[in-house]
Amino acid sequence: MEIDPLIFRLSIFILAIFVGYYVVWSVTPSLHTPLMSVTNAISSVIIVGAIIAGLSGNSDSIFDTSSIFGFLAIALAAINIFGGFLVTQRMLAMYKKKKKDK
Amino acid sequence: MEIDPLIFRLSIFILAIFVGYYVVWSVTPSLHTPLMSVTNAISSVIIVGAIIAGLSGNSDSIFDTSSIFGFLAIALAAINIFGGFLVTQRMLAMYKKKKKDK
Amino acid sequence: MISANLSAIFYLFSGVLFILALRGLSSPETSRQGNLFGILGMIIAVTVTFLSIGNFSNGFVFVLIFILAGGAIGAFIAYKIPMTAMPELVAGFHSLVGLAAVFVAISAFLNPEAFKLGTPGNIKLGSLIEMSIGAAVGAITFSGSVIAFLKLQGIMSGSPITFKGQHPLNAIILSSIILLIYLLCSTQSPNFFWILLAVSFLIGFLIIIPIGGADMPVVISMLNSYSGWAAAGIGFTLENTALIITGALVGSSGAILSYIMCKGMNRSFFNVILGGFGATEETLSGSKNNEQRPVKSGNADDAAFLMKNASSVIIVPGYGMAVAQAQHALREMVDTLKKNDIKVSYAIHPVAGRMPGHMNVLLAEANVPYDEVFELEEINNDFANADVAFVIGANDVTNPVAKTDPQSPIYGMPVLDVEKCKSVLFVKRSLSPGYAGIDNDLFYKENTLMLFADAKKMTEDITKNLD
Amino acid sequence: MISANLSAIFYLFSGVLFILALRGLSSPETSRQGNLFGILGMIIAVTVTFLSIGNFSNGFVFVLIFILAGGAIGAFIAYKIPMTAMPELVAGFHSLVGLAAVFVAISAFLNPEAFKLGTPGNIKLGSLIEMSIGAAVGAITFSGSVIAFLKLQGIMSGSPITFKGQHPLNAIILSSIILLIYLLCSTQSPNFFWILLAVSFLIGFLIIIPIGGADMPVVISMLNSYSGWAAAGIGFTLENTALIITGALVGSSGAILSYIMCKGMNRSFFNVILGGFGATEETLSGSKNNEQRPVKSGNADDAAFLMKNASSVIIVPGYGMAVAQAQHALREMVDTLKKNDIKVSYAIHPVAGRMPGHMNVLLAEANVPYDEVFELEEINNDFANADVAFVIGANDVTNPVAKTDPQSPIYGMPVLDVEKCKSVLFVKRSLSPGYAGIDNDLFYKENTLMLFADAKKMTEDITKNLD
Ligand SMILES: NC(=O)c1ccc[n+]([C@@H]2O[C@H](COP(=O)([O-])OP(=O)(O)OC[C@H]3O[C@@H](n4cnc5c(N)ncnc54)[C@H](OP(=O)(O)O)[C@@H]3O)[C@@H](O)[C@H]2O)c1
Ligand SMILES: NC(=O)c1ccc[n+]([C@@H]2O[C@H](COP(=O)([O-])OP(=O)(O)OC[C@H]3O[C@@H](n4cnc5c(N)ncnc54)[C@H](OP(=O)(O)O)[C@@H]3O)[C@@H](O)[C@H]2O)c1
Repeated sequence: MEIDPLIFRLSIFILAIFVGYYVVWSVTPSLHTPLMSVTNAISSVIIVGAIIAGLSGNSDSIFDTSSIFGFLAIALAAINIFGGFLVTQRMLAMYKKKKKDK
Repeated sequence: MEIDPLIFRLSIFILAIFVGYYVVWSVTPSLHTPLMSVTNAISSVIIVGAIIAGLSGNSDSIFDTSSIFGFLAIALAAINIFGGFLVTQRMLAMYKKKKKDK
Repeated sequence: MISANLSAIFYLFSGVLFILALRGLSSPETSRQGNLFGILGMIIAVTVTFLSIGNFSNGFVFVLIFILAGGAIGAFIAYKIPMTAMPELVAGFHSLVGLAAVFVAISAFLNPEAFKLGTPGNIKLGSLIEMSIGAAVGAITFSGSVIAFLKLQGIMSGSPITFKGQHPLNAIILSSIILLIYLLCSTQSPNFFWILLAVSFLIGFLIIIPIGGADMPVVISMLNSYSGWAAAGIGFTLENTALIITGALVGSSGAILSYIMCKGMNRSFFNVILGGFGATEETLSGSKNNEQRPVKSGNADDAAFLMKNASSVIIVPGYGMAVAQAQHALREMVDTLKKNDIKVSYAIHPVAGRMPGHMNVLLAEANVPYDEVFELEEINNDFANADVAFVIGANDVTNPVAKTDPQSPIYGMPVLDVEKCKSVLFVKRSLSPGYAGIDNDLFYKENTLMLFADAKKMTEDITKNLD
Repeated sequence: MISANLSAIFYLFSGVLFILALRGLSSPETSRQGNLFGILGMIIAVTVTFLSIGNFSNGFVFVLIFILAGGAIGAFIAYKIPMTAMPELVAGFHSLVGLAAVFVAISAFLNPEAFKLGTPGNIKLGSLIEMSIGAAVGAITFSGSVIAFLKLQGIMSGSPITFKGQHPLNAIILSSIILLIYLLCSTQSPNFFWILLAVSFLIGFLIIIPIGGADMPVVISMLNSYSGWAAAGIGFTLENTALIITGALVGSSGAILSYIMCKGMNRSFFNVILGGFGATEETLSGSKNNEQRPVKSGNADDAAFLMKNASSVIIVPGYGMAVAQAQHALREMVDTLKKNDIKVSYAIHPVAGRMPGHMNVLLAEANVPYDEVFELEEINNDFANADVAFVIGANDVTNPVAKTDPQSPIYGMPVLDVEKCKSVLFVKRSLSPGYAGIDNDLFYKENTLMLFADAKKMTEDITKNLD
């Protein structure tokens, strides 16, 4: 009579969709471009899968087919993570309020 | 290496708090009174626990101490459920738009 | 009997329906559908519980009987209660949720096998912690709500009951609760469980008595929030997703409403909870200097004359309208004004009345269409262009001192700029102050006319004079 | 090596940090902190993954090398990319996420033991389904984003590529994907897996080529949404909460942005996706009757004169400003105007430019403070009181035909009421239409002065003439 973890994950997924819905609608329109780049960056958390894949080879053959795909995925995800967060930061740094002393 | 279901429940709880935060802020101020009564009603979903408690006695002694508390809890929760939803409905039915033909 | 997986899915579904129920309240159009979602969610949760127990013994009949008995009482109350009594009703209902949570926790403690939590004297540690937190919070919710209910009903005096050493005492009791939970978990002894409950009931009582009757709405919201967290605690014990989700929703809702109220009154939450506001202030500044200054007062005829010659009127209802139950009379007056081609709208301050949305419900009850009713931000600029502000039973929410005097307790609270209208009519029974207990300079202004009378009576008289 | 429970908690925490990252974007003040939350969440997720594998073999070094190599490339791109190239950048990055998802799925398929999903040829059914959906969606995201990138970069022609039987062909391919997933799950044969991937790449390509280059922003958002769902799919396979939460967040974000864009253009999502808009319309109505009617055109001197005598100017930037990279020149012009005590504000239409928030980023880049920049609803009433509307490289977003002509493709789209200003200046190179390919009546109005030139050059000239 244990509950299948899949059902918990489904619950988490559904609630996260609600959170996503509300959190994105609350983003101010002037930051929609940074929103696109930051979602890009966070969706690269798929790198956790890539790391598992990369380290899946045994110690003799680090580079079997499956781990090579893993390493490639790591590199691709890393481009996105660094690129996405940094370009977002660069953009956000530009949004300034009027200086008071003017 | 199985994950404890408690952690899943914790995840669900935390995400539900986010959802609650956003969903309540999106309630229009003119409906804050119905909000209070409807949250009252739904929090009485604790009746599911009361039902388990009420039916916990064995078939010989339906009314042992623990099931009596269960039955009392059922009645209390039921007052709330019916009372809460119906009074909310009564209130909401009063919110009307201006008639077009005026 | 259905599988644990299937019932988990249905509980999730009912949790989602509860989310949709609250979501529906984002506008009056969708709100009725939202309420139906809530009802559906509840039906699903209850049905699934039956099916997953699967034991349709005699007990089942009794469950139905108790549901129907409770339901009948609830339905009866729901249909009889006047709209002006909503604050009391909500407080009363909260006390029931709290008590139900306590009873469920007791039952689970006595008979843990039924809940699959272990055996008596040997309950799983995690479950025991969750259960005792749920029971303690439930007990606090119960006794606190009962006091709130009694104060709002006027059965108990609304003035704060304070005594020396109150705050240290509360602090000691609160820490003893933590100690008791610890002892309970390490010994599993029922005695500690009962003491825990008793102490929790006591602290609920002690926390609320020092708070003035008029602050009860904030208290009610806070207790609403507590009842949510209690439900979530029991939800963890019962491993029930619907309860966990609902608990989180209700918990946030109560917390946010308290926050909105405190913000609308420009007071901190702690200021409210630490109590003693209602009485002291009132005696302090109530009789400052309102005797000396001259006021212009008028009668229904004067008011009717002023309004007849206006082209636009803004109505500002407040707590006094609720007390006098003047909403229907007001609506009739407005109908007459409209027949004379006068533009009328309603301005509602976020904390007008005594609970959030109070005025809106009363106006809705009197069939005022909600698109004639505006929030403070929507309408505040229109006062400058309106001819008459008709302030009926409101006081604090119009007090300009909030804008000008940093010493005032309501300084910084947003207020309705009624003084910008060409003339201001104030319907109230005397010059006595409102909830915040401070004098209102507007009463003595050049363009103000005071209409001293009960709000309902005065409105009816004006309507007669309008014809 | 840490326990599954502990890592689950950390993954949850990193999911929550991602939520807070998006939440930060609700205002510019909190946005930078939000981005830090996002970075922190990512660091936690990666670290926890290392710790939970716990196998610090040689492979670990290679992981670091690949992360640093990818990171260096990413950082390089992030610092070099001009702000005007944001749409391309986002498209390019999406393609990488899609491809990474495909690679992870391939790796999991080849070596399911490493992911605890079973053995090759005997993968758990649930995991196989999740995995193949993740792989298919990832592949579609990849090839679709590549086409979008090529179209935006101008490497591939932006005009829609259509051929007969396109829609039926796509429908057949899409159903074959479902069939392939079914076959894969029932036979576990690698062949079906590879065919599935190939077909998914193909359909991503086929879906995007008929869509015009200018519609790419909607496509990018849609693909963003896809990449989120792909991540969630892989998250289910890997039983990873962080991935599931993130997938849901990104999925909703992309869907909502596409919705906002479609709504801002007053077109249905299907109208965009079924393609063929860009070209046909343009040729259809582009040369309707703009030759015959007289226009008043002026030079930088005239414009400077008009603005010098104005007391308030509203700037309306559009796509042309981005093309000409005129934002810095514009900012200098505004500085000069301000020195002459002229009130200046910026009005941004929700779909000005070519991606959501496009204009805001460019203005921010040029150091325009964001509290001088207003959304359509905030500023649209102010045009009536302003002296000059300075429309720079915008066209469709000012077109009054959206308010008047139900036949027009943009009918119903909200537009900026620039024509209510005393005078309107249009900076553009010709009378040719904008994105929607329809003529703009404002060009021929009495109070309009056309300034035919490149936006940057014209702005610089005006600044010179203002001194
Ligand atoms: N809405 C909420 O959520 C909430 C919650 C907690 C606290 N509060 C507080 O409640 C106050 C609400 O302001 P408010 O302007 O609505 O009310 P108020 O400032 O409390 O004033 C109400 C006025 O109504 C008059 N009144 C009472 N009974 C009347 C009757 N039968 N006929 C005519 N007049 C009558 C009273 O004057 P007379 O005695 O002279 O007739 C009194 O001055 C604020 O201070 C707010 O902070 C609100
Ligand atoms: N923002 C979004 O998310 C988004 C997404 C998809 C589609 N869209 C669509 O994009 C359009 C945006 O409207 P918009 O008013 O910003 O742009 P627009 O209507 O496309 O007009 C841009 C104008 O800029 C002029 N221009 C181009 N290069 C120039 C240069 N170097 N110097 C001066 N002027 C130049 C062009 O006229 P000349 O050729 O005569 O110079 C053109 O008429 C809307 O139709 C919207 O639906 C927006």
